[in-house]
Amino acid sequence: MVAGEHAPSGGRNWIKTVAYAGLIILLFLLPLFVDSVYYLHTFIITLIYTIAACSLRTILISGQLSIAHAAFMGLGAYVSSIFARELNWTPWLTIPLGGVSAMVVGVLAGYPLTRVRAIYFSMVSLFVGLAIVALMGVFQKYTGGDIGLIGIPPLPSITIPGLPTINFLSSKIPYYYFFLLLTVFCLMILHSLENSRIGMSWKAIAQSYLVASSVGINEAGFRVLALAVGCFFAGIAGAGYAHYNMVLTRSSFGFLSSVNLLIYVLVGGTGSFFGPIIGTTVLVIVPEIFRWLKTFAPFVFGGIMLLVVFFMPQGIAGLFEQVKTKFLHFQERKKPRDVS
Amino acid sequence: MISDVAAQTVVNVLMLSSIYILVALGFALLLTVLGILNFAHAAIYMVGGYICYQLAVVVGINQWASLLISMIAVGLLGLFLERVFFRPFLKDMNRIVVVTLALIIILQATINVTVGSYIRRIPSFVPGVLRFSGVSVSGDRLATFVIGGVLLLAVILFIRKTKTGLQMLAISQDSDGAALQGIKTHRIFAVTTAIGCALAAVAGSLMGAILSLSPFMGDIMLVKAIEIVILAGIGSIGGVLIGGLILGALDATLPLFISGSATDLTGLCIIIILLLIRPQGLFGREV
Amino acid sequence: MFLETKELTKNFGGLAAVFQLEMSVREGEIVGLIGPNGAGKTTVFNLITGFLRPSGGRILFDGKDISGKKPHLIAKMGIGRTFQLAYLFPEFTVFENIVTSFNLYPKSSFWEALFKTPSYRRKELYILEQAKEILYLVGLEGVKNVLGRNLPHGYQKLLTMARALAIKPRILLLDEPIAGMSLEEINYAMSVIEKIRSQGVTILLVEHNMRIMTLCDRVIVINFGNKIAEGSMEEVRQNQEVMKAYFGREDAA
Amino acid sequence: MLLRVKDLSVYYGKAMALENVSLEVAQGAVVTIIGANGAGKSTILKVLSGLWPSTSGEVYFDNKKIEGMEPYEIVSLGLVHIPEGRRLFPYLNVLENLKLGASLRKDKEGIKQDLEGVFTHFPILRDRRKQKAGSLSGGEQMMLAIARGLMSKPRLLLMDEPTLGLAPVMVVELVSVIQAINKTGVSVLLVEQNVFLALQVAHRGYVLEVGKVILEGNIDQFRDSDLVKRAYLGE
Repeated sequence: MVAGEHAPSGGRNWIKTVAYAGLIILLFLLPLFVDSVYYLHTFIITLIYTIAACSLRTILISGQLSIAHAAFMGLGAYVSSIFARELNWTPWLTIPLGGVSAMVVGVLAGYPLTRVRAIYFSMVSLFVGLAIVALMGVFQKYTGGDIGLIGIPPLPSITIPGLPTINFLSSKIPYYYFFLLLTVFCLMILHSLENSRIGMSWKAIAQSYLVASSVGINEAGFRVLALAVGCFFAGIAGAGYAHYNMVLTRSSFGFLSSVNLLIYVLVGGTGSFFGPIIGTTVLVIVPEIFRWLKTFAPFVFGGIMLLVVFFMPQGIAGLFEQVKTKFLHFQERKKPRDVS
Repeated sequence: MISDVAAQTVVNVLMLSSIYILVALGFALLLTVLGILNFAHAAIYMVGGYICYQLAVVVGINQWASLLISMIAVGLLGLFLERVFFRPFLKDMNRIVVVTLALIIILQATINVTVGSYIRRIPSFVPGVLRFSGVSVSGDRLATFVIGGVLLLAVILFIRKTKTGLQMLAISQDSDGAALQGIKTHRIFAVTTAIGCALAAVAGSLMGAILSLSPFMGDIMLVKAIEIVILAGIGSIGGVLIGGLILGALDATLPLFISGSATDLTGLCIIIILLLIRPQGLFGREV
Repeated sequence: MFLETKELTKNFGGLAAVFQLEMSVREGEIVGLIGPNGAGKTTVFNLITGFLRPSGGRILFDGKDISGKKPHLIAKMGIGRTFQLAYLFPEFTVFENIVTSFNLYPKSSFWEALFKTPSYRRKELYILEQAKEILYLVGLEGVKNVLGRNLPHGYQKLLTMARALAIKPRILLLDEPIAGMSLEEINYAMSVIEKIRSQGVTILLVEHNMRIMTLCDRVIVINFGNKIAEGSMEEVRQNQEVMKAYFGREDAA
Repeated sequence: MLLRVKDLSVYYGKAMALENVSLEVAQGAVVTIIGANGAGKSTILKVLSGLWPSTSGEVYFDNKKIEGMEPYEIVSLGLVHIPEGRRLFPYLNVLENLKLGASLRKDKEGIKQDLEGVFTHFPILRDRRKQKAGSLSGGEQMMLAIARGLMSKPRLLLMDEPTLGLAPVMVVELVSVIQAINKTGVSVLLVEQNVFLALQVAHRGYVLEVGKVILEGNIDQFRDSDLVKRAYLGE
């Protein structure tokens, strides 16, 4: 038992591990059942936004409701694209580079941002996001400005001796696997951090920064760290998106996109790690299902949001938690409490 | 010619500032009195513009009457929104954020479905160009400034001189303390929302005559409203006027000197630097 | 001197909450800081622990000037504190509240925490042991899995003390540690404070309830941010100035 | 009985703030509730004035059941609460603060008269009437808070720790202010930590400890009570 892993007993952890493994295997087998390019595209987008939303959650649990997150995605996307396009660097290198540059900007913006808290933080973060997008417009020469950036190289094909070459242009399936692996990797890191001493310090600051600093937690330091981690993965998600979509426009990283990410997190529920995953999945896939409604489709999106707000105060994941608590309490009463 | 450009710039600054302030004032009132961040405020501004358009162009009544009806209708819409969507979530920031964002999507979709997403224009309120001793300015722009100025004066007088206005200020300073004085807080919340929405509707209608209407015109205006409130400092109603003027001046004059997206960046940098020096804004109370 | 303030002054918009305060605490003592409501006691605490920056004067701890340092750095130097209201992490359990407060010793790096290395796990296990000891010391083992916000008031107060112990303080500043407790709870809390002192922790406390003064080696009385008396409880009780400050008249009630 | 509280309990989540508190205030009486910080004194007043919901129990004011009412309805009955820390409107001036005290009243003439009355009572407020409430001294703020409460035409005035942050001289002054208010027929329920003030002005008292009433009776009994001495003055 280490910090952040207090409650669950060994047995339940085992069930959890099996459940996650099963889910991941299912996701790996998915392309066997789905061959529609359109569906695969939807899944890929869901994966990309899942990374972004989960990394936003990392910032959120430290008590910082950021409205700039899409801008950091964009930062990663543009840096990666420009290096790959202008200098012919391989995307395998430029994608992490995109993450790092988003992180650097996040840290630079982060120090002044620690001067403000709560609602003030949210509003100032909004300006930071807007300034980043405006910056993309200023460097029109490299970013393509409002016309957009085209000709971004796709992921290069991979040759492993003894296996057929994986060509990312052949179909959506290689991309699907790439993003699935990337998502699993990023989420494992974010999950590990959240359930460590660092994650506990983040949550402690969010609950009471006064108490936190009285026990020696460096409020500013941990808040910047949360921004660094969150922005890094936003940059990675954005960079991945750039080499998948191969076209970028800066408007897709503006205020509304940041707000969208926030909606994913809030609708999913802020109480659990799975909130943003559930929120992103529901809010990307369900509206896609109702695409045939054409101009009426946004009502589905808005409708889900209102439904959640009125009937699920803790978000969709909160609903699961409620059911789970009921179920677990029922079990606990049956068996004597273990003293650990 | 120089004086012509100068005069037009002045009118542009005043016109843009009036519109900004009309929207930002309502946004600020909701923030300080109800304590909510109403992201849907600029969508309400857009709806106000479309109601005026429908009445003036499709139904074909006098556009001044359309403006008035739009103002009243959106005020009533505000009463409805406050009662159904804001009041249950006043103390819960996460949920109010989701509700108001959902309202943006729903209001935009509603306009898209009923009117369509093509760009519309409301006919001029004061057609043509007015000439004052060799200087010519657009009638609509001047009218916007006059209407904006009159409305703002009215609202400020209302807040400073009436009992309801005083109660609004009291709630914005201490809402529990206000309840203990026997102030009917929910009634004040409703009045505040109605006033805020009505002001936004006027701004939307005027904007429809000067530029054009689109279901997404609120997106930029929302950002402007937040910028002004931050610049002014949360809790300062008077600061909104100054903040609006500053932003209006930046937006109307920067393009004369700097081109393209650099104007946005310059404006944003000015605001960010200002906030780093004074996190509570120009006239805000302690953070 | 272990902890010392020199001409410590704090102004709030022209009003002096603390004015040229000179006070000191020796290592190993329990010192009571008393005074009427609004005398500036909590302000003194906030100045010492870095939650407020002094407008003038200096604070020395173990010979080092700590005035104006950030709270977390002051905590790191070994100055622990509790708050007047039972501030805690409401969404953490009692045990998590204490475990989270172990930030300084032992320290884990970012990468250790990310990869949950064996050394990280060892340190965490050590922390769990330490946290359990504190839990027993203050007697909260019965409620260790209760969420902070669901805890009764008396327990919350004990928890804030437990949490402050997690930084392994050399001096502990307790802000009204027994306020709002029942007589039994007060007796219990006082025994806990005794135990903490017996472990070699110096204690400076603020309290309205005079019962706690039996614990103190010495009391310092302040009013309007200035020291008006100092000495044993008996001496202070005889002091006319103190009686006037407290009861607004010359004779005690 | 003007105010009757029966078996009032309040829980915040699972944490108990008040348990089965019963108390009464007779017409024209000054009653005090004393207790340490966190004993639940303020919670009682917040429930009475409608700011906090109670978990169980009944509250009758003038034989009307008042719990569940909105704060303004309770004020309109004449139950007026001067909260802890005064809660003035710091950016409004003295006159505006006083006018807000009369929020529910429609009798313009009566308001004018009461304003005059308040100014005669507290001449300093007349001198400062255009000054922002936030810029007043502690004592002046206290007077303004009481005066604002009086503008609501109270029948029962709830006062929460009026001595907080007051100089000793002001505390003595407060005694005469409360007595003067009481003479005009207004009942007072005073919550205090300052035993001196409580013993000076009250007729009847309750001692609250950790959410429970542990002692009640006439104030003379309190003066001799070991429990009170022990709890507040030390052995």
